[in-house]
Amino acid sequence: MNIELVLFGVFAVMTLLSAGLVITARSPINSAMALVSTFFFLAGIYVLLWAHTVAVIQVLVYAGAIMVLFLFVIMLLNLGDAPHRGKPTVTRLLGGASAAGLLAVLAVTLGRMDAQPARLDAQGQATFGTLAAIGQSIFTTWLLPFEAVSLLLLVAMVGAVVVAKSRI
Amino acid sequence: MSFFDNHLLNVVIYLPLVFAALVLMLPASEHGQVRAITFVGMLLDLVFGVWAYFRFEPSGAEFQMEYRVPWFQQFGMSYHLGVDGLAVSLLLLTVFLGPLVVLASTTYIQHRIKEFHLALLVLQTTMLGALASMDVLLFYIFFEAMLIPMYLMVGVWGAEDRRMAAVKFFLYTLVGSLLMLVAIVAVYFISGGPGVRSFDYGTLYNNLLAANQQLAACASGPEGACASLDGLAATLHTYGPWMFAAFALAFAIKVPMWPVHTWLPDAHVQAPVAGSMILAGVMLKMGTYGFWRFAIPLFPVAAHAARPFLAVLAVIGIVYGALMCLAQRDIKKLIAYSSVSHLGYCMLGLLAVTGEGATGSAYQMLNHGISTGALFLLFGFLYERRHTRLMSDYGGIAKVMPVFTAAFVIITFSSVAVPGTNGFIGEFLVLMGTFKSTLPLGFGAFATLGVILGAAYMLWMVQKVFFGSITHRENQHLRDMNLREMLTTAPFIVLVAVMGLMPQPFLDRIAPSTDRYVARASVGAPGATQAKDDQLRVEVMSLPSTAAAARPSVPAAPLAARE
Amino acid sequence: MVPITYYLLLAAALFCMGMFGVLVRTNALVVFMCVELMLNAVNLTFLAFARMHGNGLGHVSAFFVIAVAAAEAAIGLAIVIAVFRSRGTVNVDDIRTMKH
Amino acid sequence: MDGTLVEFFRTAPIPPEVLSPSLGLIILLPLLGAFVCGVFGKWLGRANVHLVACSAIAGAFVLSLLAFWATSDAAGGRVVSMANPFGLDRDTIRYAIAHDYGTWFAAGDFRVNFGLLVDHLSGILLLIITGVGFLIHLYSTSYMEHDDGYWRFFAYLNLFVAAMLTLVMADNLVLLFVGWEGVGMASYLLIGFWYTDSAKAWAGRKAFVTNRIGDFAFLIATFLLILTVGAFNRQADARDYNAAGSSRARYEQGISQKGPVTFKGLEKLALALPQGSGGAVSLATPIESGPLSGYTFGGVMTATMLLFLLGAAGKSAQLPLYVWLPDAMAGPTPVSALIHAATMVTAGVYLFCRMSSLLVLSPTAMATIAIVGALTSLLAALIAFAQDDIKKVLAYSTVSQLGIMFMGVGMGVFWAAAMHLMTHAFFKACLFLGAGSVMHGNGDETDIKKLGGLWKEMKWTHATFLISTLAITGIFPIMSGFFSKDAIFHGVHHNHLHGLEWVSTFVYVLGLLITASTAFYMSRVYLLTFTGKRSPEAKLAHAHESAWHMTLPLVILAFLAFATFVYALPLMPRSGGGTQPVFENFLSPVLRPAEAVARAAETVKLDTSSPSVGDYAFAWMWALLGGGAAAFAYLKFFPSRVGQPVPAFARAVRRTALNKFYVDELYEFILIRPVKFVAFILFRVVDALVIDTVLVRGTAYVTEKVGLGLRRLQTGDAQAYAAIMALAILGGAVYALLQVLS
Repeated sequence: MNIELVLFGVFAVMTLLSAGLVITARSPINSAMALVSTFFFLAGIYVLLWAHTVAVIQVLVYAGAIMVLFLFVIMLLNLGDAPHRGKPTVTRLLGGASAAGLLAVLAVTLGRMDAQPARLDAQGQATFGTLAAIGQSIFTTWLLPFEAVSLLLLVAMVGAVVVAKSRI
Repeated sequence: MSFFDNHLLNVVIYLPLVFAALVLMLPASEHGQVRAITFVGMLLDLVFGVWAYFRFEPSGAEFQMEYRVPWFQQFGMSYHLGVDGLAVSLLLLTVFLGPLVVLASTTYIQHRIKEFHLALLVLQTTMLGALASMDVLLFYIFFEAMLIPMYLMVGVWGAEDRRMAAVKFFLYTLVGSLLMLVAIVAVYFISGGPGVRSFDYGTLYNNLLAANQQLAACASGPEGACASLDGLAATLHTYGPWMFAAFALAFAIKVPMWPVHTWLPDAHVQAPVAGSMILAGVMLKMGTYGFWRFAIPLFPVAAHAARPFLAVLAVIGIVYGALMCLAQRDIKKLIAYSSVSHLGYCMLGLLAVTGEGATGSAYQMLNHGISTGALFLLFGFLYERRHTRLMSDYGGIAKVMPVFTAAFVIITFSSVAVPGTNGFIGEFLVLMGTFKSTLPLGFGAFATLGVILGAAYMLWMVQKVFFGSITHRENQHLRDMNLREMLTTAPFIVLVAVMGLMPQPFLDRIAPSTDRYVARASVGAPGATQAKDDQLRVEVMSLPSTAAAARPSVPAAPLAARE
Repeated sequence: MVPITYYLLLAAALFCMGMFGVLVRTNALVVFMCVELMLNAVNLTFLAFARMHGNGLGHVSAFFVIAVAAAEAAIGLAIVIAVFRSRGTVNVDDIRTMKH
Repeated sequence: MDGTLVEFFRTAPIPPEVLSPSLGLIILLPLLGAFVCGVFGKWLGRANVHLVACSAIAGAFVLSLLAFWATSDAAGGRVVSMANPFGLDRDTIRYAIAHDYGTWFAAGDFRVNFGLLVDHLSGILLLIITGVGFLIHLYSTSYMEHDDGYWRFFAYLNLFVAAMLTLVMADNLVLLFVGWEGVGMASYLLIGFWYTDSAKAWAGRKAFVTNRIGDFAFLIATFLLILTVGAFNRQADARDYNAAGSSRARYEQGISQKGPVTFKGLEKLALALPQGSGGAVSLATPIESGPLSGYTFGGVMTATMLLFLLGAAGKSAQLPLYVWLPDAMAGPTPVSALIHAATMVTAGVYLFCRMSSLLVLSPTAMATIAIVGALTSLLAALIAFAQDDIKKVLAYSTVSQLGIMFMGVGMGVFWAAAMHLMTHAFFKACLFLGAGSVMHGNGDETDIKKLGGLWKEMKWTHATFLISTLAITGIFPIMSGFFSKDAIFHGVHHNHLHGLEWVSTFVYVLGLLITASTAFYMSRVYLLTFTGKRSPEAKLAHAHESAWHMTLPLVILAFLAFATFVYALPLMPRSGGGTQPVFENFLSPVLRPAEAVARAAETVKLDTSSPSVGDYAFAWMWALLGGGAAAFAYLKFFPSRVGQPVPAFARAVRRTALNKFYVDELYEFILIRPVKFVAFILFRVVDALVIDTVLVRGTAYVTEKVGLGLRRLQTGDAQAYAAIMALAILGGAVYALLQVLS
């Protein structure tokens, strides 16, 4: 019964709660807000996984950039509360059921599996998950994918402009 | 000269493509230039092709003028060219037809001239590539690429309902070749473990050889002897027949064998003169060539099992095609069906696994390319003048077009295999090979019926078109061949005579390939005398040692097992 | 030490919830958010495994996932705007032009 | 005869070893002529074309003469001879020269060489072909003077001569087949020479296709022979090779050098097969391995010979394939004379003489040949009774005479058959050319009813025609035809096939009938054409005699038709004592192996007696009978009954005969129509309907329909698709889980 486990428990529960809120909230605004909190708690979880850098990026990019974008859009379209929860069509029920089923299956599977974190030596503990380490691999081994992603973002930007604007 | 030592085949193959690029740069309105450039390109290609033909050393290695560089090593693929006797002969035929095809279409093609010549040049490259490629996947790529320009040629420059014909041709041939692709991948995977497996013809064949021999041994053994096989032999025992079937179907459609021949008449009838010439001259040979190079040597046991069946189809093709001709009113259809009959001879000679039969079959491939190509060419001239394909619209042409008639009759004699023309050598050898083979005598006898029917329908057509008195006023003032047309026809006639009177130089180049083909095919025949492995194995140049095939990284153990 | 299994279970739950949302919600924007949820679940598994094997590759992947998610969100939202312009709604039930 | 003269004739002007390498020229000259006339003829002009064509043939004739001379060269008592490539060293071929121009084509263990061989048999034919050929060329220069297709004509004619020479000089079956088909091709071109008349063109096609049926059999027979040789090599032992005067090593060496189907090699095979050798292989031995396994050598040989018979029947217009020859008369008359009387149609007889040693192995085949020949001959003669077209009558008489030659071949009197071939070439060519001259002088009138009384106006034609008629009928005994025909009948009568003795009598009786009827219809033609008074329906009031180009050949041929009877006289000493006819003695180098085989195999009992005066008288009587009947009918009977009604049965008989007993119609009905019908049905039903429509288009149709059906699933609801995906994922996960669990 150590502190790490406690923290994990807290973060996990909060994450799930706010995630649940995301998918249940009637108005998009609430969903968005819930999503933000989900991201924050997830960041916490990341930290528990020694992924400090990713946690930071998570907060900056997701909670910062992406969610803001969402909110902008919601306000732009000023959507009020959803008029009605989608009527339960066959496909909806099916989809929901299968999602639940998948959860069950995954739970069973993962339950059978006992995976422990790797024991890292001093040097590994010093570097694991640090910005230096990630940067190292990104800018050496994964340079090409990195550039590709930058290109992707550029394209996405242009695409977004083209799609969203009625006339350029 | 070291450049040509390595790259002669590359030059032959890609020269047309280079000229295609030149044509592409020309303005589409410059018809004369487009034609001239294309013609020069084809002519240059002819020069290099002839050079390659003479460089080929009959007594030398099986595959010569090889060129091989790594290409997609992860998949054990390499860019590998090389020609054996048969391939180089067909290559010669292809480059020979090239310039003549261009000459033949100078007045025939009147719209989209630039695109037409582009298609011609690209088509030339793909055909040559398919003949020279020693890597199965490379062969497949060229084999498929061939369809596209031909599809356009039929579909754009064809006769009245060209679209139907083009689509039919395309889908028909595609069905088979896609199955073949599956088989290629399958044989690639069974042929060896990760890293050593390869698409190279030599490697594939050598990997399968031992298994095939075991299989043949047990096939001749007592009932159920093959149950005890293991490893590759067992796999081949189970799946070999299916792979062979896939290959065979693809090539049988291309040949075309009865009953998958019905795309041919439509395609031929609708295609422009150039299309018909290339289709008959080279493309159909891809089918027989495929049987010769891939289908039968790779799966000799399955091939031997299927041999009687295929031979029956071939004989049916011979007689049936000839009978079809007797029922035609449309001249191009008649010539197309005569192709079915002639290719039947090729297949029969191939399936009668004897030296005579195989040689005759190879020679018949060349003959058919020349005589039928020439028939389509000549009829093209007639079609330009009268724009009808019905025999009943002609008659008594000989009066107004004596030279044309003379040429046509000579080619006709070559096509009905009168001794002294090239046709006779091929047909005679094929028939004798069939008689000598282990096939029942009936096959030879029935095939020989084609000799009678051939004369019957060809002369019937000649009679209808050229003899008698002129029945239509339009035919009164047809002009005889002009110089260009004569120059286009002359090479064919010369070749008919030369190949008929002095076949030996051509046969010499084919002979070594036939010996090897027979040896490899008779691996599947239990009773037959087996050649030694060093005669069977395919010796090809290996890749430069620097290029080590990268092995796909495989996980050492499942994650769950790790701690 | 928290067993990695827990993290994976959490990720699974998150993923399935996201999936559920995608499948049942009608509001295109909410659907998008659920997609983001799923992406995060994936990220979580990446990091969990990275921790389990003790190599940084998972972090890199997560990094890329985030980048791609950003792009995806940008385009997706742009599309939503465009759709809203043309149809005046973001209700997926009313958008059924993807047929025949 | 005084020695120096004998010496002169015995020493060839050009010694064999010098001549033999240039044998090819004999073929090349006419070929060259054909090329020049065919390609440049238009620009050369008439006179030059005549010059080229005739000189080509003349050159060939001179060369043939030299070659012929060289074959009989016996300078200083040393007979010309060459080593037999298939025999042992001491075994030589005498009275023959040969030259091998090397491989034509080779594949597997099969090869064919350009091998030319001239012995006494082919020598004679060389002389006939080039000699008669030259005369006919000369004749044609005048006959075709008004035709603008002259250059084509002479090109074809030269081409034909070249092909025929190839046929005769070939030393192996395949090369012979080249000539065999080549002459067929040339005759196709020449029959259809006046192609604007489509009936004539059809006749050409009919000839070619009918010949092709024969060639079909010929090819199969060739292949069977190749297989037999192979089987023989596998099974034979030393004694067999011994019997053939050879050894395995030599024989296989010969085959590897010259190919399996050279006549010399086949001769050795024939010599080895009879039981007498006591070796491992005889006619009764079954073949062990190979495609023929199970059949006996004798059986295969019979089958082969019967197939060759079919082939020969196609070329030499015998039953059942004779129908093309009468139609072939559509060609210009010189063509009929050269191709369809003198040379090409006798190819079948030549073939069997060439392969006599194989033929005598199979009495069954021989009997068949003899009977076929006899029946053909009789049928043709009967048809000839009623024909009014002079060329048709001559055509049928040709068929009939060929039948007589086949009788001779079939009964083993090869020398007589060959001799009749020669004499027939002379008198029949003379008759045809005479007929041509008649037509030329009477505005192309061919109906003998509309001629008559020409003996005053066309003296030369009449005289030569008369001589040839006498020669063919034998009404006047001291004529070549009489002797050669009688030699055949004598042999037919006295030779006996083992187990088939009845055949000789049967054929002999038929032969006598044929003699009589020949005499009848030939006299009829002669009487109606030349004697009596000119018919009122004649196209021209007065016929004119032809130019010297045409009469000179007639005279020469007529002289030969008369003079060659000398060859049939028994002047030469027979090796076994007694005398034998000159021609038999002359051909003995060629035919000796056949006699040896016949003796060893005891298949044919060859008789060596020469006909007595009594036999001659008997034969003459039959000829007189026929001739007399004709004379009575056409000089006394019919002229006296002009204008009186003819009895119905007579008209019926006549009509039937006139329509050739409806044989053509029969073939049309049982052969051609069905084939065309089947072709049509196959095309419409199998090809167009079953394969193309049902299978091919059917597939396309089904595919399209299925696609249309599946479209229903595309609701356009993205979430539905997603739900399906989710389900699939679930399914996959569950499956994986179960896999792990189990």
